[in-house]
Amino acid sequence: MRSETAWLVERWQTMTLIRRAEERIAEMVETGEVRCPCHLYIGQEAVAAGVCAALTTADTVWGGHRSHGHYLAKGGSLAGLFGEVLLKATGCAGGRGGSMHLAAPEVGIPGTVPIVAGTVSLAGGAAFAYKLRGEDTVAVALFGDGALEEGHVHESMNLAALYRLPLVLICENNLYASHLHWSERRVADNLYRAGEFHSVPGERVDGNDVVAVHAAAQTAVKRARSGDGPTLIECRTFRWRGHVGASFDLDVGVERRGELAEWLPRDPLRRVADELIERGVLDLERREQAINDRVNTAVEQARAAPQAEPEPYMERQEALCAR
Amino acid sequence: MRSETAWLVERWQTMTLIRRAEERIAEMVETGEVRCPCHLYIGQEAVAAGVCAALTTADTVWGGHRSHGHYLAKGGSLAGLFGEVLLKATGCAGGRGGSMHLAAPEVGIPGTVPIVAGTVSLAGGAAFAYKLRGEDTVAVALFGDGALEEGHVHESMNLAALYRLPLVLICENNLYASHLHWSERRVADNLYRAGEFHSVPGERVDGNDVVAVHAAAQTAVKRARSGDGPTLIECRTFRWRGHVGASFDLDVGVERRGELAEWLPRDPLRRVADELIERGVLDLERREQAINDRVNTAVEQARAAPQAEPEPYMERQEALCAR
Amino acid sequence: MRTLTYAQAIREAHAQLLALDARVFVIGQGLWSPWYAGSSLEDLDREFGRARVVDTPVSENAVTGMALGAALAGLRPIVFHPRMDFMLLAMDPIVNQAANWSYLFGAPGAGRSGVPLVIRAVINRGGEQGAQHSQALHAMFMHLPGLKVVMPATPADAKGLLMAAVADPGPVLYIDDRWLYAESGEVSAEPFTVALGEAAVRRSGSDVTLIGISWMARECLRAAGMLEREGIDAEVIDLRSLKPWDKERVAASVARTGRAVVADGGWRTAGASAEIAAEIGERVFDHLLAPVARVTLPDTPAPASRTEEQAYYPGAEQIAAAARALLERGTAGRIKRAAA
Amino acid sequence: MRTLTYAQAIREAHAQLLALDARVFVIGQGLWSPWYAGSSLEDLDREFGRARVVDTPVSENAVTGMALGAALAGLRPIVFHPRMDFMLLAMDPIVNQAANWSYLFGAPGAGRSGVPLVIRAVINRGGEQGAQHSQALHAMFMHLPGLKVVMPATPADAKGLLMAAVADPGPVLYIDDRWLYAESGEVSAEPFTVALGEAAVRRSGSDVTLIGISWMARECLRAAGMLEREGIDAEVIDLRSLKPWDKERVAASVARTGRAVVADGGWRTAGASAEIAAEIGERVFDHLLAPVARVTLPDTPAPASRTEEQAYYPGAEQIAAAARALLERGTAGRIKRAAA
Ligand SMILES: Cc1ncc(C[n+]2csc(CCOP(=O)(O)OP(=O)(O)O)c2C)c(N)n1
Ligand SMILES: Cc1ncc(C[n+]2csc(CCOP(=O)(O)OP(=O)(O)O)c2C)c(N)n1
Ligand SMILES: [Mg+2]
Ligand SMILES: [Mg+2]
Repeated sequence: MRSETAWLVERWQTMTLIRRAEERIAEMVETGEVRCPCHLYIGQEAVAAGVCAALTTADTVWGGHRSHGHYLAKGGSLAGLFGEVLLKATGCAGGRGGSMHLAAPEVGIPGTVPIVAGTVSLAGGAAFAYKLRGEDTVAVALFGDGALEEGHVHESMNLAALYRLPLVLICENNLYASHLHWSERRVADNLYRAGEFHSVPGERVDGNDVVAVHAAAQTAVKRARSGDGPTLIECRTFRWRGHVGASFDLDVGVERRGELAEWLPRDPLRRVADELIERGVLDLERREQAINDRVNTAVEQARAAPQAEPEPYMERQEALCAR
Repeated sequence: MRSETAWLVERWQTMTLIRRAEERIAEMVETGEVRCPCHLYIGQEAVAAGVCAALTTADTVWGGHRSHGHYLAKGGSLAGLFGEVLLKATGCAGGRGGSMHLAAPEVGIPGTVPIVAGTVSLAGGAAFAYKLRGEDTVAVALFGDGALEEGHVHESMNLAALYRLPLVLICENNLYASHLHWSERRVADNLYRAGEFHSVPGERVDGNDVVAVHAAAQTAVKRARSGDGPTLIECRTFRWRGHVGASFDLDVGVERRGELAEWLPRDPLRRVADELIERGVLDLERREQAINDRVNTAVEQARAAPQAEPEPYMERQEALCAR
Repeated sequence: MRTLTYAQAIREAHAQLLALDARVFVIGQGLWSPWYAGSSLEDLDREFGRARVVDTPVSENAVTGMALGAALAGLRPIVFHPRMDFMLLAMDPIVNQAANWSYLFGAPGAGRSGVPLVIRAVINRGGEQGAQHSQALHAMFMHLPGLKVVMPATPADAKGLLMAAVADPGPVLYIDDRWLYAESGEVSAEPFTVALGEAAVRRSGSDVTLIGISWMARECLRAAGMLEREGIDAEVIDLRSLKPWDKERVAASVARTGRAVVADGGWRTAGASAEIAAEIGERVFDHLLAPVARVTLPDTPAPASRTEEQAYYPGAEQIAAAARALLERGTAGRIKRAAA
Repeated sequence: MRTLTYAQAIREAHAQLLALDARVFVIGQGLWSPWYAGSSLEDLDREFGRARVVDTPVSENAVTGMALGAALAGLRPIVFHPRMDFMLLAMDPIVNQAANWSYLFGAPGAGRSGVPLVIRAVINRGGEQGAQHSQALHAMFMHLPGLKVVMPATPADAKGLLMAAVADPGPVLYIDDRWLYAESGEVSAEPFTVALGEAAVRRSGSDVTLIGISWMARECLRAAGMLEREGIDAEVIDLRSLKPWDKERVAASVARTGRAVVADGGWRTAGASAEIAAEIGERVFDHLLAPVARVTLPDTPAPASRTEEQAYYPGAEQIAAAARALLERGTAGRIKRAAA
């Protein structure tokens, strides 16, 4: 499928934004400026960019511990992201969560949380709400290959199929759940078939190909919007950094150098850039500079902001629990 | 498949024992003599009888709330069953559980409990133990169609396949989970495929045909014993009584008369009896009388036994929690 | 005013909520059958349709998570667990998600909408059902910040607290007790709310304060009747809300009477009764004439046999005995201590 | 004697158990990587093989259920949850099954074998991890009959209590705290057990008893040091076991000192501290010179920012302040009350 060049430039921009922002976070993790645990998305940008391009602002995405990319692709504010990883009062969760707890309800991110698979059923519930109200909004759950090991995801798939919910399930299969390769966790490499038993159709796509991801997502979103129920999409991809933190090619206790060497040339971002250059787009460098500037500004804004402070939070929270 | 007549007589005996014992329990429920909630197995006897015939005494079966049949087919004592439903100190669980909590470890019933699907992972763990010790023992989990809606059953199937555990999964699909028909709970009528995603092969059999159930169970048990891992068998059947209690053809809030009328002629017990009569077995009546006598004796024994009393249990239990 | 049973009052609250607010829906197990919910949800599906009164597969975890997601998307779900025991399968969405969400993302006033989720759980014990079908686990939830917990003991509160729970920014855990379903009492036909966190003084008295939770509030009243005949004047407080709980009202009463018995249908160790006793000890230490007594389940799983159940579940007799023991104690210890 | 860190002591207990008893195996998440368990399980898989040291998929519920089933089949499993938060997904096998099973079918002596399951859960908080990765939920488990709960605070107890837990008919929940992993102390190289249910007096004193749980026991000792410099002589009790807990030892101490501070790293309401305070109030009422003070987390989910964490987690300063306040109170209230 051939995409409009202008459309592709936008995807390239989104992916570049994620890449640059996360590289910056990685640096800040390494210097110790960022202290909260960060699970970097680098290498998987095509998934978030492709999926979110198929959505409206009202549609919601529900992520997990590795959601910087989801947040930015859906339109979360850059300053809010940096504010949050620095635990500033200006963070997108008010500095109450850090990297693993991002939210931007105004653009359809009710909250991402680090309990594996924790938001899958929540996405289903949002889809239930859209359907009950007769809206044509869609909820999208994004989760890793490890998440399919949590039984309640299977419950959610059954419920979503039974109630024909406008839900799209995106499994970002980066082959690992922390230090364990998929083959240490299951027998068959068949995640796109996870919903079959529950009548949730599944598809597998190259998660490093933003055009392919987008096409599959669009079909699924259309299905959801027209009342035909949920779809599961397995996006094959690879994370470049460690499970958590900034380290590049090693996971704690796992040597993945060889595998990484195979995946680096499949860089989803490089792929789009090459295609754009081939199509004669000449201003990528200028655009990249603009993105870098945005990142720099956001970092400076976040640095200048006040730390989230105990008093308001304790009072507010105790007030919630008190009379 | 044609079975040895002597073998078939034994199955008939087991099924008759279950039927008569439960009819007796039903009466005692109706008179108020039995007060604990009883989930009767009548109509499903071929499953327990067929499955347990494929097992040794050392093999374990793990049931749920509807396990009178499992308990008797595996060899649990009749007096222990009546004692338990009457909450006598002589009950198979010491009168601490009632109908929904049966145990006879000496014949391979570590415990049946009424949390739906609660023992499936436990059976997997027992299988894990057998494998680790290098024994050729097999664990069998018996559960209803509703149990497959609990996500952790899917977790268990993945684990069992991954570790190639000697586990046999028997889904007794009686089409209902309490008042809800399967079609109110899922899209497709395909329970035997529940393990496919996890590489657990599945098969569907007529659960009212003891010979078919036994054949499928035997294949699965063989597979398990030889280290080839778990198998799922869906046994199609129907319970004749209400979800709980003795009422014959009505469930609370559900009219199932029509369906029952279709299932009554498929009586699993009648089917074996007809086959045996056709084969010239002449002493079924005498054998039935003997079974009735056994039931009567067990009931009288249970009636004569002392009620489970507070003192020993409270002391024992508080001792467990105290120093 | 009309008289309703506790179960009827719960049903009426549901019906009025469903009628008045299109955002309200009910989801969980046993909604289309009287088996699970008694008459407390009877025929709601016929009245409001099965799209808003949803009986589900046996999937406690995902169903609860779905209710939470629907709440975050602007609905006002009541997710129903016909037994508290089953709800243990839904601890992740309740504890990790709902309770923390209110702090992480939900704080109303911070431009966010709160977590307007009501979780309804039924304590359904006795009747020889045994250990897995008898658990009263409210103390585990009382411990959790971010979650409110109510336990009505009367028909009026059963209605008013449910309506208040749905109106609250939430999340709220609403716990009712099957043993109370047939109790009857006056209930206004109008929609109304009972403030979360407020205890009710059911009887004034001057000698001892009996503090009861849910079914045990009723038993406290019965105990007060027994004690009255012996010339002991007991004050009875029905706690109604467990989180937040009405420390002020309880403390004020015990400061006056100098003696307290806490009666709870849960286990003793680290139970709701421990919290209340500890807080009384801290707040009204100088006025206490005797230690705070706790009447609870023993620290054992529930038995099944009827005789064992009779020994297991305490009631008015045990409460009255505890109160008597406090009074018999006099103030001797007090004086000894003061002299030290 | 040798010195080991807390994490090394846990590892040594595992290694000796695996070496000495073929029935022991370890299963759970993160066993083949130091990320999840620190050094507390390091290289056990290399030493004892991956058949007995099993790193699992992300399936807390079924993995815990499997461990229980294996225990019932005669093995001695230790099922590992690298964070207590994740263990909430396994509440059904822990609460409904394991805890009740010991009563229903497992009573040793009734011809049955007990439920020799050890569940190990790690409290892993702080470090800006936020609300879902910081929960210390031990009070919820302390409430449950049929389950024992231990929380070692020293390297020696970390080893001895794990070995005792595995030897026990069970089930036992063993809770360790990542904050303690680097603490070091003397640990016998021989296999040994520390009796479940026994508290340890870490320091004798006469003015006030500081009762600490896990990390907070260490903070109590630090607080005692601060108080000593002010002329206050504090006794420090490390509770070690939460269920059963050592009521006798605690009561005897408080009867002597007349004052108690309970320090717990969990939330306040209906927490472990409530149980201990309530029981002290009941057992040593006549000897109490001041109300029992509780030093706990505030009733809010965990924050993430470092500054908020500093305000959120109490330590020695708060314990010392609470003790001081009790002493400053004198015995005035006491006398007033006696006069009443
Ligand atoms: C319920 C739960 N169990 C375990 C964990 C610990 N954990 C954090 S991330 C992770 C791996 C998740 O793998 P996957 O779903 O594939 O996502 P990825 O990290 O690869 O993006 C695990 C096990 C958790 N956060 N939540
Ligand atoms: C975890 C849990 N949820 C709900 C229930 C209530 N319940 C008891 S039996 C039952 C239906 C089970 O249906 P199925 O598994 O098909 O077994 P059947 O009763 O048909 O034999 C339900 C939902 C329960 N016991 N445990
Ligand atoms: Mg992954
Ligand atoms: Mg069924």
